[in-house]
Amino acid sequence: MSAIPPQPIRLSLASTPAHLPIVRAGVGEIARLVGFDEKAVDAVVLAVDEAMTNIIKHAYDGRNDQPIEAAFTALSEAADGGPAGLTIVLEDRGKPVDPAAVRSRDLDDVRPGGLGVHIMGCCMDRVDYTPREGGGTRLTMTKFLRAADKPGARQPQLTGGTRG
Amino acid sequence: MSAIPPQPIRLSLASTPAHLPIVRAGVGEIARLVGFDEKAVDAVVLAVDEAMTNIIKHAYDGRNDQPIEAAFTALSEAADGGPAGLTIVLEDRGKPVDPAAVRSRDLDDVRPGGLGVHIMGCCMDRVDYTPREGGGTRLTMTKFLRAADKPGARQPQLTGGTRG
Amino acid sequence: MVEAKLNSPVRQVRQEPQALVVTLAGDVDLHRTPELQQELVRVVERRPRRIVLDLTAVQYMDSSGVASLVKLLSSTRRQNIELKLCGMAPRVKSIFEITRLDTVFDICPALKDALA
Amino acid sequence: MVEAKLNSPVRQVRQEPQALVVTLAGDVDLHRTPELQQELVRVVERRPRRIVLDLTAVQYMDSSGVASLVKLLSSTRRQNIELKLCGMAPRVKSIFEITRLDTVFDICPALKDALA
Ligand SMILES: Nc1ncnc2c1ncn2[C@@H]1O[C@H](COP(=O)(O)OP(=O)(O)O)[C@@H](O)[C@H]1O
Ligand SMILES: Nc1ncnc2c1ncn2[C@@H]1O[C@H](COP(=O)(O)OP(=O)(O)O)[C@@H](O)[C@H]1O
Repeated sequence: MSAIPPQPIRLSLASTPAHLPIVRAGVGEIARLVGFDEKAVDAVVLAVDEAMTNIIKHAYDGRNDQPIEAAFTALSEAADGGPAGLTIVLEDRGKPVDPAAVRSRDLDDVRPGGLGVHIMGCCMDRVDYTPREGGGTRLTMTKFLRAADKPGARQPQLTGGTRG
Repeated sequence: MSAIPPQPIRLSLASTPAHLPIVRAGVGEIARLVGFDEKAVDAVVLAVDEAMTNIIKHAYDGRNDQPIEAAFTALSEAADGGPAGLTIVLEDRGKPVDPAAVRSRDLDDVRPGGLGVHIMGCCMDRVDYTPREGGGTRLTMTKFLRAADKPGARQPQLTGGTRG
Repeated sequence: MVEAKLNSPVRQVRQEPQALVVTLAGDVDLHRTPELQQELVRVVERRPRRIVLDLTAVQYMDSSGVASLVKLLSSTRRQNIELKLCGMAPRVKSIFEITRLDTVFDICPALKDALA
Repeated sequence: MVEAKLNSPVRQVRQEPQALVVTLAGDVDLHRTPELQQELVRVVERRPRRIVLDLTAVQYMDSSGVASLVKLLSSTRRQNIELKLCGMAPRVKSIFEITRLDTVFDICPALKDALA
């Protein structure tokens, strides 16, 4: 799959749940193109779905007409020496993330909150929240093709959680 | 489906055939969201696939790292008085279209060329090529939800074919 | 929310001798959970002995869907209603495994197992 | 083009008593037609009496795919080889209908019809 050009695929949509099936369909094909197997494709789709769901619910308090920008970059083995994979950046212009809130919840406690961040951490190898320049949040998630170095369900790594 | 926000969904990708499955998947879900039945969804997907294929082959002479921008806008019944539907704009920065070339070929003549434009005309209600500001081509295709007023296979309408 | 109604993932609610069977279908995501939650509240209000959620026709579920089921589990526990899930496709099952909720819910392979 | 090779839609070429059967699979689009065209040239070079393209496993075809088949039709006609297509899913069939090429190709419902 050396023919994938290096520039990211960009998608901009509105903060409406109605757009989720579109993103899921597109992301699935992107992950497939990068070379993930079907199980990993499902994981990437789920992570992006959860990230968008959180942006809609938390960053935009359920408003459905706010902007969300996504960028998908295929990481090539050759370019950076590291393993090939996929980096996904999601940007919103909403309420900034509270770094204390974006944390996996305790699973013994059966209640809805905190599932989304937990799921993202399980599905992807890296999950980083940083403030977006100009306001809002930038979420960067990466999944590598070689899953060997991935120790199962991992906590999301929270970096740069201080607000801009 | 009144909950679809009015702003377009935008997608930017590279002029590589590898990106076609991504576009097809996303466009299919957009058409479904707008309310097209599965047959019409297939037609919209096919039209966009053909348009991208032409951009890759003709506007960019097969180069796979050039930019293609797509915008998808749901037309609402209420907003313009006309029928609801979907408008798709595809922009490239490549070789401008020759208006004489972008014409359905004679079908009695069994050979490959000219199929793409013919297919787009059959799949969509309107197909317009105009020069893009700053170079390249802007292709605008519209399909309405009410198919009643569509007299079968129609020639694409060519407007503004003069070069900028 | 009228469009949520059009969008309900609940395809059927039917009383069987052993349980109230709720059949879901399609994608259960943020787009479709508001209506799901409303319908699940109505289902619990009928106070059946057992509720079986048949997920055979569910293609996709995200955490909003899972969260709705967690809410349902809490309320059924409070009211001493038995809750069973069945018919999960591998893709749906994996979200329960990822969230480790596969150990919290009573999950049966097929509807007949859930009605046993 | 190495990646085209990886991407070939040709799943199998096998000689049956009545025809050389070429089985295609997956999406036949611009991404995968270069390799398809090469393989179809090799198939014609074997000079069989009849070529049957089995499209049962083809999910999607665009005009690049159709164009490859039109090229194949031209060269088989020149060389007096019979060409039959079979097993088209509705979605694939519709592109032949849209292009009105359904009247130009010999299209059979199933493989057994094409081998008859
Ligand atoms: N994009 C975001 N913008 C602002 N806050 C966020 C965002 N994503 C997550 N959060 C915060 O992180 C918390 C945990 O999110 P999550 O794990 O998805 O659980 P839930 O959505 O069920 O509360 C949320 O309650 C919210 O406070
Ligand atoms: N995006 C484009 N940019 C430049 N020229 C184009 C574009 N799309 C189509 N054309 C011109 O229109 C002609 C007809 O296109 P088409 O119907 O798709 O047939 P084919 O691609 O098989 O030649 C092409 O040969 C080309 O000259």
